[in-house]
Amino acid sequence: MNLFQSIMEQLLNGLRTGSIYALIALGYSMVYGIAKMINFAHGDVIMVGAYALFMGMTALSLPLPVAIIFTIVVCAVLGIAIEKVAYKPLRNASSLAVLITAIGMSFLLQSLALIIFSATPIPFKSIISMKGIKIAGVDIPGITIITLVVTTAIMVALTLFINKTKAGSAMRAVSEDRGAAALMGINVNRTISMTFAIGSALAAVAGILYICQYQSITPTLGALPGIKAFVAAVLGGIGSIPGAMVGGILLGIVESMSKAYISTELADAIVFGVLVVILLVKPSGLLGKLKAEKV
Amino acid sequence: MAMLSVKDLQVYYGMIQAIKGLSFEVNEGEVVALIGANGAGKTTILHTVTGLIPSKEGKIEFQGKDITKAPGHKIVTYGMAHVPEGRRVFANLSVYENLKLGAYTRNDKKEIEDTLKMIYQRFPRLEERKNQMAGTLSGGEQQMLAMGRALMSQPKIILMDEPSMGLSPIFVEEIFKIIQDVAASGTTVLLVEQNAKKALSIANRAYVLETGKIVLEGDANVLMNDESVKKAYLGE
Amino acid sequence: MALLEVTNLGISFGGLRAVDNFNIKIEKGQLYGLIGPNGAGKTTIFNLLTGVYQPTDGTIALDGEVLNGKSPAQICQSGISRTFQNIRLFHEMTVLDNVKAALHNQMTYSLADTFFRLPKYRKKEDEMNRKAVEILKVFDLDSHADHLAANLPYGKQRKLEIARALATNPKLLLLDEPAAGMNPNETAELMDTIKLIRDQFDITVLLIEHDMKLVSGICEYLTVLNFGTELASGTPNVVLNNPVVITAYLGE
Amino acid sequence: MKNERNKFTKGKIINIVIAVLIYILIMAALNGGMLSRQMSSLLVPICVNVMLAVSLNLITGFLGELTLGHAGFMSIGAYAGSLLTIYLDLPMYVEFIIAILVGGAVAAFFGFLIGVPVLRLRGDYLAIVTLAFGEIIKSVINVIKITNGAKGLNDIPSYSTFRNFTIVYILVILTIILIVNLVNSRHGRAIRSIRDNYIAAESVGIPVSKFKVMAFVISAFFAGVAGVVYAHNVGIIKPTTFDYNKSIEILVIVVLGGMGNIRGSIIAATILTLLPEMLRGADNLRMLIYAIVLIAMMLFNGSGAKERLISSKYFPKFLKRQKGVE
Amino acid sequence: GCGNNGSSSSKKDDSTFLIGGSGPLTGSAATYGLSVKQGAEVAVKEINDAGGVKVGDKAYKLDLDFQDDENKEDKAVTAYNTLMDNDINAFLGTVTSTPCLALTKNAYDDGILLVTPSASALDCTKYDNAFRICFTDPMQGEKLAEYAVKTLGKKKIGIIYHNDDDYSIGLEKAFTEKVKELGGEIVASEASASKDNDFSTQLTSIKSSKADLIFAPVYYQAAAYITKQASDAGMKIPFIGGDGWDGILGVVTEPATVEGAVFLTPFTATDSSVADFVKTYEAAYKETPNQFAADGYDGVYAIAEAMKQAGSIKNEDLIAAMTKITVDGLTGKMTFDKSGEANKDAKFVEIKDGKYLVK
Ligand SMILES: Nc1ncnc2c1ncn2[C@@H]1O[C@H](COP(=O)(O)OP(=O)(O)OP(=O)(O)O)[C@@H](O)[C@H]1O
Ligand SMILES: Nc1ncnc2c1ncn2[C@@H]1O[C@H](COP(=O)(O)OP(=O)(O)OP(=O)(O)O)[C@@H](O)[C@H]1O
Ligand SMILES: [Mg+2]
Ligand SMILES: [Mg+2]
Repeated sequence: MNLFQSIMEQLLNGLRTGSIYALIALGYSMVYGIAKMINFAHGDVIMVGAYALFMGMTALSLPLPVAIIFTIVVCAVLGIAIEKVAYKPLRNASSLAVLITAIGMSFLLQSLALIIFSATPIPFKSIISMKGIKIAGVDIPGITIITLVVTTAIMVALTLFINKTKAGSAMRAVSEDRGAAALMGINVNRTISMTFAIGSALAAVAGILYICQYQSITPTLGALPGIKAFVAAVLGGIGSIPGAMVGGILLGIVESMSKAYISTELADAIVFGVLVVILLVKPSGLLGKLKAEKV
Repeated sequence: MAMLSVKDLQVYYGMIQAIKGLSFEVNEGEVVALIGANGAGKTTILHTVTGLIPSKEGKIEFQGKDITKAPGHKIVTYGMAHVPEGRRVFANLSVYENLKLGAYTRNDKKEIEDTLKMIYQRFPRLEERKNQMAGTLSGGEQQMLAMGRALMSQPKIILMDEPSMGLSPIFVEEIFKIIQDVAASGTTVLLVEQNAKKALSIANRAYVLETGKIVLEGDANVLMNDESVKKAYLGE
Repeated sequence: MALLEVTNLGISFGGLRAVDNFNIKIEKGQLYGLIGPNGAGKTTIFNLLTGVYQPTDGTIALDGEVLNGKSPAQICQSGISRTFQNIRLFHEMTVLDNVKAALHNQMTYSLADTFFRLPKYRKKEDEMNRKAVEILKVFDLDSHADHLAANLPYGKQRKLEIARALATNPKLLLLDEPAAGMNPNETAELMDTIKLIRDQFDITVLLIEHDMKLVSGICEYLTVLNFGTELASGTPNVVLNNPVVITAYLGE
Repeated sequence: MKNERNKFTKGKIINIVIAVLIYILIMAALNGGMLSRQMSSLLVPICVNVMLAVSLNLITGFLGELTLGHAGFMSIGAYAGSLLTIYLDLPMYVEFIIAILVGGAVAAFFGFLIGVPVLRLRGDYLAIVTLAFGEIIKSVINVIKITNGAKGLNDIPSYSTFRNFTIVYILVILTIILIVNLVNSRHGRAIRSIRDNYIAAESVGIPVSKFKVMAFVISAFFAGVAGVVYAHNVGIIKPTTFDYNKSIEILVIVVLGGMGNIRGSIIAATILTLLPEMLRGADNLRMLIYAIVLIAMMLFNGSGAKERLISSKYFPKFLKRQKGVE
Repeated sequence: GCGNNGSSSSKKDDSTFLIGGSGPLTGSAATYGLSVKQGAEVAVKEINDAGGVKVGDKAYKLDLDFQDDENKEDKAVTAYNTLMDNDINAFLGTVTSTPCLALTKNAYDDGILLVTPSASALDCTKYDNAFRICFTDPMQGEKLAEYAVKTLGKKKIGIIYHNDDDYSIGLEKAFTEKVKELGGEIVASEASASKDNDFSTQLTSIKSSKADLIFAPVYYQAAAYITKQASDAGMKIPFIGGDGWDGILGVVTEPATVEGAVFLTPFTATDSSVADFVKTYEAAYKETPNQFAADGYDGVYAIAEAMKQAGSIKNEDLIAAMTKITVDGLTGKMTFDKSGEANKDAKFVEIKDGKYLVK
């Protein structure tokens, strides 16, 4: 294998993990935009999605497409429920208070999964059976192709949704000023619920791709991609949809390249170092807008 | 029958009672002014009427419908618009997007465009700046935007909270002309103003508020010549 | 020599020339008014004078000292202090602490005094308390000293902001629409206070205001701004009767 | 004002009395064998968490910046202090005091380094950068030789176990006093004014950058000291102990105790250290109950339920006393 | 004391011998702690059903009080102290190395018998009261190096390991040294963090290093990720691993990805000699036991043997008895020497046709 092929393969590795980060980061960003809170339980919604798909296919023996829809619905409903129970009562509290509740929610979901499914990893056979292809000597696994396609499609759809539809502009209005949004006739509670539903549905998709990649389900599976995606969302400019995408993919690629060509041991340090440098140069993230504050 | 009627309203902020049981009415086609000193409770009343804060006691009716407990977004669909204190424009959305949101409850695409044109006519500055982020507009420009945004919903009644605040003298004139225009075109107006003189000069009727209670009410012309009003609110 | 001397000041936001070739000279002890239509650039000029924005052109000099390139905190120490069009108090602090925070650079003690409560800490804190209460008295706010600033009614918040600005012991005080949201009686009271500040504290005042009663009542000199540049200037009598000003700003 | 000064000294005396009483109670219980071993071994962790929470409160509660890297400062203090006591050969108290000071100082130096980005960043962007710094510190400690990499440091002398509770207690009280003194001074006022409105703070002549960095440096110092105490209690440290989960744990304490409320931090640190231990009997429901209690406490605090309870007529009057900054 | 609020099983009468245990039951290492706990529970139940342990002329029932230490050293210390409050007679723990190191001194000071089922760091047994069921890291590393170079005849070896995990580093170090000593070459040594689950970068590097064998001293979950991702990347290089690999067939979705891999283990669930245990365990917990469960099980039996041998349940007698017993455990027949290590045979297992094949 020559250097070119090796670099290409490393790039593809990064691109694939990066797109999964991106998908999760999209959910983070949307929820952040509207609730002004870092939803620490978001990563655990991925975990619930993984178990839901597993249960759908085994216990309920649903056909694959139905199982996927089932997973998405479960997560969306879970997202709404979390918001209603744990965040809504705190609408008037500081965003930090909600952050802590979100952390509590994350513990809660993890311990529930632990009690129900135990800690032993459940093996899960990938539902993606597409064969990989080889271009110019570079192996491109099927899952990489699917992941990239799905992520790109979702990002485009989401961007259109937010910028072109009425519901999308309602979301943006609510994220700016809830009271004023209500004065426009926007149902604030429903808009917030909808945002959580969409964010969680994205997490479900991410969860499905994630377990197809790693083929194992544990109660803590959401923690790592959760925090990485959070970093990605901020890197790209939190609140920005294309930002989440760019941030996720960049994070994946930097991670993979520094592991491959600099030092596996310092990969994390390098990834975070890049993040710090980028934010110092561009304090609102790559594509984030600096909030206009007129003096 | 009154278009908007408020009866025995009481509103609390935590332990503090801001509105201490007051009643008033606005009839269709009227311009009614609400005047009073800082902290008298004018803003609180408007917020309660449009459902942004809950009332503890009392009843609010709009066109015969009880809206006391209705959520804010519902009330808008009944035909009530509110130009809030402090403008509350969506700072990170463009002027155009702000205006479009004003028509959120409407579905008639074509007519929305017409209303937009009409508003651009009234406020040419908004058309010039339609792609600027609302947060970077000057104070006066934001006030125009807030007013334009409220008008986008083609309301039956419009509640305005100190629309002349921070505006240049020429524009104060202009705004009051616009308010008169709006009223003339058939929209009922409930106007809260510090600029009592101006407010009384265009209003049909007025209420004078003091620490959460109505102390005086009547014909605007009569109040304008009332000695106590003159002394307390007109600075004469 | 004039206290404040601004020459050829300019700034752009993207394509918008918000302030252009602006000049102003303010003599010591003057009560100076800056007026003009909405969006003319008045607040922007305040922001340039206080270092919130850096000008793209021109110089700002206070008492002969060039202020260009200085940070807002340094400019405050040089002697310019301000209030804001949209009130900016330290909301979660008491009224007294709001003023004491502004005394930061005048009554100092070291970190060691702080950590170990050395005698100097007590002495200076007492001094600060006295001074702060003295200033609050001018604005009739001393009875609210222990309240959180956020809980004050709007009118009192405006006064507190002026009190706080005054506590930095400025040579030049900038007031951005101090009478906004006040009724005529409150405005009249405010006019007395502003005059008092000028006379008693010997401070030069530059203010932005749309209330012509206040402007003509207390300002000794006016500059009218339009589209970022000077439209007219002179004494109120002259300026307010200038037909150009009437069409652009006053109306009728 | 005169009566303010009186209030001041009166409150101060009450606090001193409380501090001394708590000390006497704990020592009596320890020496009288009234504490179980579980309880005794929790004394120092409680103290460590109090120090961490109080110091983090300076940044989060008083400066108003969210940070997720407090454990990073703690680890720097822990490693610096432990390396000293492992390699130095001095009498215990001398060695330990040097370790405390050096641990704090090295952490403070890193607080200074991290203070620089703080000047440019705000809110969640700052939070993520502090998280990044914490993780970078962790990775670097993981690869360098002197810290013994992933294996961590072993055999750290037991200088701050509950057997030496007095010294730990003195450190906690010192931390609290110094931070409270800071908060109620012109420096503290400057820090709080930045939190409330940094543009206005600048406008009254407060050098915002300087005080932001100062808050970080001081906070990092005490986190470093807490790290030294932690290391000399457990006797073993490794990089993964100080990951972002640890930082979050401290943040939870601060928020639960109330932002800018020192007394709240102390109480919350105690409760949240004890809670998971008290729940040991619940077996596999332990973490579930912990999570539910945490959520319930936050909802109670933040949804206005607390205010309604306090203002209800059934609430005992003597508990209604207003609590200030302390 | 007031610490007696432990689990219900901690109520004690004088014919009960209480074994305290500690390991991670929550968090990302929970699977190891739970396995040990469940294995130990099987052993306790089995012994009690058979009438308990005869010590002298008295029969003791065994009881287990297993506390969560979250794989954190400070939590391990309080967990241990809680157990001491509950008056345990012997300590089975901890499951993982670092928490174990944090409390060995305490346990030594208390003079209590400590049997760790699976903490493999050398220092865990440095005190006289501490014994270990599993292999130590260096021992495994050396044995595997000999196997790789001598038996398999591979000279170019790539390594992929966790650089933040004692176990993994311990194996990697010993293995590397031994391979060099035997004339082999490490052509790539790729590190990762134990929380990682994406190893494609490391694998791509190894792929281009022309290694003819990959040594992966990691636990089975990570091993499953690695082999799967290697197969996804089209790699056909054989794998070799340590005892952490045991149980890998339970977590891989395509056995073909691990076909031909060899690892060292004292326990395989498919071995006929352990069939009874596997059946009981599967019935109780709905999963196949792994080496950790076997270690927990053997740990309880070792303590029971020591009780019989000592003829007393005094701490010092139990400790003294440990070096005299022979335990015929699931992980082999073992004796303990003064250093605390178990002497038992290492078995190499090859995965053939999706099954474990003991060599
Ligand atoms: N969110 C709040 N919390 C507590 N008290 C409040 C709140 N908002 C208003 N108040 C109090 O309620 C009273 C009425 O306030 P309101 O804003 O309605 O007055 P206003 O007549 O609109 O005054 P202004 O002319 O200053 O706008 C005041 O005493 C004010 O301090
Ligand atoms: N940060 C900014 N970015 C873009 N445009 C800005 C910014 N700040 C001000 N502007 C624009 O510059 C112009 C001048 O604004 P400024 O706030 O100075 O007006 P003003 O004279 O104070 O008006 P008003 O009397 O309404 O307060 C306005 O058109 C405004 O939209
Ligand atoms: Mg008002
Ligand atoms: Mg202005």
